[in-house]
Amino acid sequence: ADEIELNYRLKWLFNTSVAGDIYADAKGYFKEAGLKVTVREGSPEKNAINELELGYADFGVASADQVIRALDKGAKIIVLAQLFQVNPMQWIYRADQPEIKTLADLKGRNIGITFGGNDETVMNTIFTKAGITKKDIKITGVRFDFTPFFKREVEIWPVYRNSQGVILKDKLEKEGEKVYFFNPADFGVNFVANSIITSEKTWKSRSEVVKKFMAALLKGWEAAMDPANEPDVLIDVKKRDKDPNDELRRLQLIATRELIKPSASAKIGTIDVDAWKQTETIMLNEKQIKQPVHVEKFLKN
Amino acid sequence: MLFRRIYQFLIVYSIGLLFLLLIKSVLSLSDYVIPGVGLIIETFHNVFDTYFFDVMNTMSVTVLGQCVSIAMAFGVGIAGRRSSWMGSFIKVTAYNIQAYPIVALAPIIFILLGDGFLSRLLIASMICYFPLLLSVLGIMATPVVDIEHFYIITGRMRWQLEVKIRAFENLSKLTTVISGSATLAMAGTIVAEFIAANAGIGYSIRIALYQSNLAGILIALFMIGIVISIYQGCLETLGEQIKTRWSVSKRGNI
Amino acid sequence: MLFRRIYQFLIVYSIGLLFLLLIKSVLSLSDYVIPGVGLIIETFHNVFDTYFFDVMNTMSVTVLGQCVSIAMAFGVGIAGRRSSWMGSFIKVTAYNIQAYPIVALAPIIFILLGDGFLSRLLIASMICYFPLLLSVLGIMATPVVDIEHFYIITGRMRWQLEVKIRAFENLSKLTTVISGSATLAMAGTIVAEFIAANAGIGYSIRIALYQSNLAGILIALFMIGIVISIYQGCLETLGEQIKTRWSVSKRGNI
Amino acid sequence: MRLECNNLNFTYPDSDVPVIKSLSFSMETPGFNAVFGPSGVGKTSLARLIAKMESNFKGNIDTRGMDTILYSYNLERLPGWSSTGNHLDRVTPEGKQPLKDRLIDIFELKNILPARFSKLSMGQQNRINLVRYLLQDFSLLIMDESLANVDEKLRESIILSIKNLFADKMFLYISHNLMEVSGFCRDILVFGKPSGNKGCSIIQGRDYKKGYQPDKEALDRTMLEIMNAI
Amino acid sequence: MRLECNNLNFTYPDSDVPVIKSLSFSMETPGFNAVFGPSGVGKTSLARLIAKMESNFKGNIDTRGMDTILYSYNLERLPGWSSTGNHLDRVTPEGKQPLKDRLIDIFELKNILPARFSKLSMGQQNRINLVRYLLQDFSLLIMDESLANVDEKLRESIILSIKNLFADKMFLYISHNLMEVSGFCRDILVFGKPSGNKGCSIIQGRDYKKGYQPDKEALDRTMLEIMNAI
Ligand SMILES: Nc1ncnc2c1ncn2[C@@H]1O[C@H](COP(=O)(O)OP(=O)(O)OP(=O)(O)O)[C@@H](O)[C@H]1O
Ligand SMILES: Nc1ncnc2c1ncn2[C@@H]1O[C@H](COP(=O)(O)OP(=O)(O)OP(=O)(O)O)[C@@H](O)[C@H]1O
Ligand SMILES: [Mg+2]
Ligand SMILES: [Mg+2]
Repeated sequence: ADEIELNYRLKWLFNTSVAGDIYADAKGYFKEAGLKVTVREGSPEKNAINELELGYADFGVASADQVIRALDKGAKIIVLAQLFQVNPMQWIYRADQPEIKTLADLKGRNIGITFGGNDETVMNTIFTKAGITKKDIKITGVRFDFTPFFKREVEIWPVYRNSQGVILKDKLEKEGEKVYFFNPADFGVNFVANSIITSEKTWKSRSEVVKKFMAALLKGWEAAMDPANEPDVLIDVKKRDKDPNDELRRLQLIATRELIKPSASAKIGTIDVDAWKQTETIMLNEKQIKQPVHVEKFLKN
Repeated sequence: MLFRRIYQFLIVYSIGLLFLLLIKSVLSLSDYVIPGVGLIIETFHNVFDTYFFDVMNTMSVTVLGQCVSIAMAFGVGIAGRRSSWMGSFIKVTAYNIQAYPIVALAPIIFILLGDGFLSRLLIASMICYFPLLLSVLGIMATPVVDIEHFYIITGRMRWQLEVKIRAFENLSKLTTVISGSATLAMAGTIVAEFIAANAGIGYSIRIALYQSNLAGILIALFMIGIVISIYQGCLETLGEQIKTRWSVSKRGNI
Repeated sequence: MLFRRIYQFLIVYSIGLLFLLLIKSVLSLSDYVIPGVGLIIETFHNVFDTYFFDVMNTMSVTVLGQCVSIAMAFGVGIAGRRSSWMGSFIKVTAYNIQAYPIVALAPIIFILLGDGFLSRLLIASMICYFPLLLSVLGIMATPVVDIEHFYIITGRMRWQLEVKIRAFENLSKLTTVISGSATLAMAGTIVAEFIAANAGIGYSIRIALYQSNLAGILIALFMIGIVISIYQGCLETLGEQIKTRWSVSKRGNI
Repeated sequence: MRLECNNLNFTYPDSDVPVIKSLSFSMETPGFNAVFGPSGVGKTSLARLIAKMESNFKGNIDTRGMDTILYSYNLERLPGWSSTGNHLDRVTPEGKQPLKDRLIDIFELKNILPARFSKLSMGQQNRINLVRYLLQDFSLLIMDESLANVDEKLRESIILSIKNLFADKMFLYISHNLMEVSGFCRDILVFGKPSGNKGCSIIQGRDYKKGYQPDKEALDRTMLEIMNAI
Repeated sequence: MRLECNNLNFTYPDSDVPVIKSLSFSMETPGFNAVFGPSGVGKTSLARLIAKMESNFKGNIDTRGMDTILYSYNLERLPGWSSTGNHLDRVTPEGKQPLKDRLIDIFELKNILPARFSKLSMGQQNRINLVRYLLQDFSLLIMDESLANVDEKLRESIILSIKNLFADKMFLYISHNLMEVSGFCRDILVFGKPSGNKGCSIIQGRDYKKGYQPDKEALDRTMLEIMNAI
């Protein structure tokens, strides 16, 4: 039979945090659904929303802030599923530093922030919430290498919990240092991360394809997050991911599982509408969008 | 000369912008992919002040970076002009460092120098100096026999004189390359800012990029273009003056 | 020549590495800031295969990218050599585009061309072509009066001939610049891969950076250095051959 | 048809000393004529004016009826990418092959045609350069020291052959060889020393043709006349 | 002290025709000597061999006792960044200022000292170039057509002054002017045509000094002798 050809643009490089996407492809779930899906890596310069509009991609992964910003600028996109139930964007710090038990514990610390990134948005929200002003803390601009954190110039450093977080934790543990993670969600700031999106046009005119794709993809994710499949998943990820370190990959998979499927009963892909609304509010407050976009209208689980 | 440069830049920029807008309207893309005129103008009002100071900031590093890279290019070019072992060793070093993309070297630079002004300057000059080096090497390695003969046979040749003779004979090539490399110094500074993220237009571009704010990027490009045109226009005028002052030998013109 | 290049590279690399290790031991930095010898060797074993194929992959784009950029540089250089309005317009365009850091242009390139091979090639050539352009412009804009006079006064001058005369008279400068620009083509390709993220050593570097794997980066730099030394050695040998074949006029040598 | 200058004045743009001051003369064409005078007096400058290679002069130069004016000088070079023979072939107009062969013979260039220009001796370079000019269509050819580095015997036979082969053309021969100029040229424009105030004058040379009988006395007289004019 | 060549053979590296074939000659030093011969015969090549600018020759060149051999030629240029006068000053050794002024006088260069080299006429360029060589310390100075573009009268007075001022030095004068070479030079190395098999010979020139009385007959005889040797 003729397979339907589809392009699927990820948000970032192949690694363990896209295990489900890789697994769905590797195990032939797409093929079973009569789809021929090309899964592509992403980067800051290449974003899925652009590609949906330009027709380079049919489905993609984008973070909630990207989605809301695009809606603000008139893009016609639909959110089909929310992959991360817990935002992997967290902050790492050494255990020999005072633990952050309340937001007030942030005061007086040197905190890393990626200017323009959504960690800045999140951290600003936290500051507002805790009544922390710029005078109370020291902020350092973060770039892609971790030297300032390694050299203890910056104490609290933003990382993706399930990828870099695992790597850094491992590196520091090898030197006998323990680490903690600061997760904004623990303090009531829920900022949604990666979601599956498609264009409104596709959603309306090819609803069958959308259904098939989502079913296959979520099936892949469910299977990939099943601890029973762990060895198998790791093998398939390794084929795409270039890192030779198998143990790290295993740890990353475990960390990913906790973010995607925080409890055994949680259904993968569930859209947390309240979190989305909060995300929109945060962005509105941060003046990242000009007027409300009512994101809940575009969430179609 | 200067005005010509500026309005020519405006033409180039307009053509580019019109082209993008054309694509937007043909493919009916949203403001998110390619911003419309309204959004661009709005963004312009919003960010002009910030970007203006950013570009000026960048510019100051650019000028300094270019000076450093001219010095570096001449240093390496002069040291590496001979086909001796040492000359070729210096060239190999210079070439290999250049083959390393700055993104790969940046972590090492940051480890060594921290992420302040110095790193930014170093990265800017490293990006800018290599093209200069290539030209300087080419020029410095080519003897000007008709002029050098006298000094060689009378034992008066010193390396300073050799360099001076070759530089002077190729003055117009050198001024072309030096004033042209201003753009590279600018690009280098922006890349450095992009990586080191604390100030300058490169930093603003990075933020705009993270927020998929193409309108912001287009405006940054506009400001960069204007400033670089002015800077380069000035350099060219300066180059012309140096040439007339030094009264370039129009050889063969009898 | 070729062997010299390689072992000279090995010396350069070793010095750099020793320097880093020295810093490590002086400041007693831990393995995660600067990796120790053990970690480097271990990483080398782990990634050698992958990186080797990555570098080869990058190399193929580099060669192509360099060809494209040579063509572009000569195209623009020849078109922009006159001091006419059009000539200066072409120069302004070429210069301004160059002033834009590739990171700012990349989103636009991806919008226009998608993220396939073509974007990677375009970015690589854009980074590589400008230094070439500067040299070509300098050379193409300088008349060789003693040779050109005959063709001009007899009305035989065509632009092809003019270009040929000026290129030939500056053959050694051109070969220096062209073989030197190989490193830029390499750096350009790596940056393109870094941004376009799908294959090649640039892609591996990006991953290594993301994983804070400095040992991996050091090994990538090593592989890049070796390969570029070989490539450039070959280009230089080729350049020498072309020069002897074309029998460079040793002017002034009577 | 004639070459005529009226009250010509010329100063180089970046200089304030006039090189040519109210120069007026006229020469019949065709003919093998000369410009003669001490070094630095303005011969080359005048030649370049006539060949329209400089502008910004005052006065007037009348070259009516002469379509093509070529200026050749002794520092010219041929491109290096192929042999001089090849270059010669490429610039030989249709139908002038026999002339080319004739000239190669006269200029004794046969042996050096396979060589690159940079490998030639100075006299060889001068000769090959002049030959390619002679192969072009021209009404007036200015030879500015074009044979300076060629030995006298060969130079004589070259000049005589040129006069013979191109009897209907005009030449302006610039040389420092008094005897040669006096003997072989017809109208000789002599520049006086700038320090003196002799000005310029046209003196009749002996205009020897092929197979001439040297008339020593007449030649000496002409030479003396020229020396007095300087 | 003498300049002596024994069975000299030289072929350019990328050529297979020998330029100099078993050349043997010797010249007394000091003196104003010459090398003469048709264009392309190998004069410049020999000069470069003597000046040690080419190697790979066979045979032997004996320049014992001559510390400094300078080779000058007529295509040389001075750097363009300052006036010729300035350049001259810079290369004038300590204590030779009076000589410099003398030479400027003899070479009639006073007026052009403020000018850049590229703005000079060819003869002016040749003269300023030769002056700077004469200011150096040398035992042997080779002048390869160094006065080619200078007018005869000035050339004569220059040559006579040089012979007068540098009586204890050796010169090798390469020129295509038969009369000049015959009149002013002492030992003349004449190259025969490569096609003929005359080989090389040394012929005695008239070696005129300042205030000489031209002896027409003797000069003609020398000239004939040279022409026969070619
Ligand atoms: N670099 C070179 N390579 C090969 N052959 C050369 C080179 N230079 C000169 N020749 C050849 O050697 C021969 C002698 O040249 P040379 O310059 O010595 O002649 P010359 O006697 O000085 O002639 P002229 O009076 O024309 O200057 C010529 O036939 C010339 O073609
Ligand atoms: N480009 C120039 N700019 C200024 N002055 C110049 C330039 N070219 C030549 N001159 C001056 O003009 C005068 C005449 O020069 P020109 O070359 O015409 O002399 P000439 O008669 O050809 O001399 P020669 O016989 O030495 O070649 C000289 O004094 C020279 O210094
Ligand atoms: Mg002249
Ligand atoms: Mg010669």
